[in-house]
Amino acid sequence: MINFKSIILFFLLLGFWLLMSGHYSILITSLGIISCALCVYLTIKANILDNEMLPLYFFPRLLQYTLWLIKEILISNIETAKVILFKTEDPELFTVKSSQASNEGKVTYANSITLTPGTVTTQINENVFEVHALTKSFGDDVRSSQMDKMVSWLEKGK
Amino acid sequence: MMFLAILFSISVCFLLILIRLIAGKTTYDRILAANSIGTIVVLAISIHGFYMGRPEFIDISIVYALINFIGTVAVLKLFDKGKLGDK
Amino acid sequence: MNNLILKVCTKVLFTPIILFGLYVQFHGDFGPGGGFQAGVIVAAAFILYAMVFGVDKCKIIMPTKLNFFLLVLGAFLYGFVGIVGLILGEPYLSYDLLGSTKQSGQHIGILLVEFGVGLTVCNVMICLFYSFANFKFGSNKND
Amino acid sequence: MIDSIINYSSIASLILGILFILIGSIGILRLPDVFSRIHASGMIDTAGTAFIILGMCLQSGISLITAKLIFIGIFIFFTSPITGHVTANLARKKGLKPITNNKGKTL
Repeated sequence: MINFKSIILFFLLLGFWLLMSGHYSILITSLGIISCALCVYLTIKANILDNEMLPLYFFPRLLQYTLWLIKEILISNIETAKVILFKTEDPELFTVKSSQASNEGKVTYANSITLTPGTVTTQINENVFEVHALTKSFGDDVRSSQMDKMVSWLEKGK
Repeated sequence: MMFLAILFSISVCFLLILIRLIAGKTTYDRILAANSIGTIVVLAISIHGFYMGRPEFIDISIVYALINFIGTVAVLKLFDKGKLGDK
Repeated sequence: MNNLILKVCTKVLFTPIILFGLYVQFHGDFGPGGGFQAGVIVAAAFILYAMVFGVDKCKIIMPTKLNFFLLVLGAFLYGFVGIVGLILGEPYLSYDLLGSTKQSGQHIGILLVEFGVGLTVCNVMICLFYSFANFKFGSNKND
Repeated sequence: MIDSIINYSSIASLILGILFILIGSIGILRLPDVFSRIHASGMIDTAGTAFIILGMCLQSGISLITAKLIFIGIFIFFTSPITGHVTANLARKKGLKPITNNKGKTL
């Protein structure tokens, strides 16, 4: 079943191959095209080619979200370093609600929480996340639900 | 010379985490420490490639990162279910 | 494991890992890599899939019969490329006559032999995982 | 001129990365329980990795090596939260209580 998504996946994989390869002879490039086709075939056969695997509607806003996430990661890294070196930790465990509708949105939100040091998602139950934070200020950052709004923006574009 | 100094400092961090791996109270501490050591080794392999003047060896560190991830998932699953098979 | 994040991320990682394995496979003569490593990487993708979604789901992509067939095919390919040299009047496993020039013959021969090795290693790994997947570690009491 | 600026910024970036990794390993040693140590481990995986890879990218210039280094960075950024979350999740599921001082709602 060849649809729009599988063609996009094929070209993404081909770009990855050409970026990694560095040898652009006819033999190696044709082997690369065959390899990409094999990968797309295996993906279709495994029945995992859906929105969760390749959320195409994230792509237009993905770059801006990544830059924002890198800024957040840098800030919270410095905060965590301060806590480790100078202050005493004050851990807390609490729950937050996520407003994303789809699984890929929820996973993006949970991974973003875990990726910023200082906060870790420990459990997921439908749309309630249990979060462990190193200090109270990290917890307040998550509770202010700025990241939740950013992920919802990434998902819906509003 | 600079890369040698960096390799030396990375090995100091390695030893610090190794203490946690040996002393860790629970199993999860040990798994976490092993995962962190894996990440550090990935960086050390690529820096060693630069130090030897053959940066092509970065492919090996990609493989190491991959095996580190899959190994951690496998060990966690083993502690969860007691076997690797059914979900 | 019944974990949402692990399931979604395995879906994302499955295809790139296989492509990276094939990249290592076909670039074995330019840098570090080759059949053994590539086979292990491709098998790692299947093992990750089997661990997260269950062995039964993995057997849909790689059925046991296909697994055995590819395992034998890889070993056969390795031996066959060697015997072609023997038939053409050269020593065993010499690839000079496979291509038009000596160099291209060497290139094609090495690619074919490495492909056979990779196929065999990958399928032996998957076969071992299928055999050991339901082996229970630790105590036999609970479930 | 440009060369020496790139060289010095690469050295600075590498040293910053080593510093973050060192703080992270001190955190893994010092913090009291698994859930807190995951934060320190996350520091190694994000800031330490990012700065060291940035330093090596500046060192190698625009080439295939840079593409591969960026790919390692993306891979570690993608897998680090998964292992962190799965470790924390399993520890919670097996009934490990984190050291906290609040009486908030938990799952």
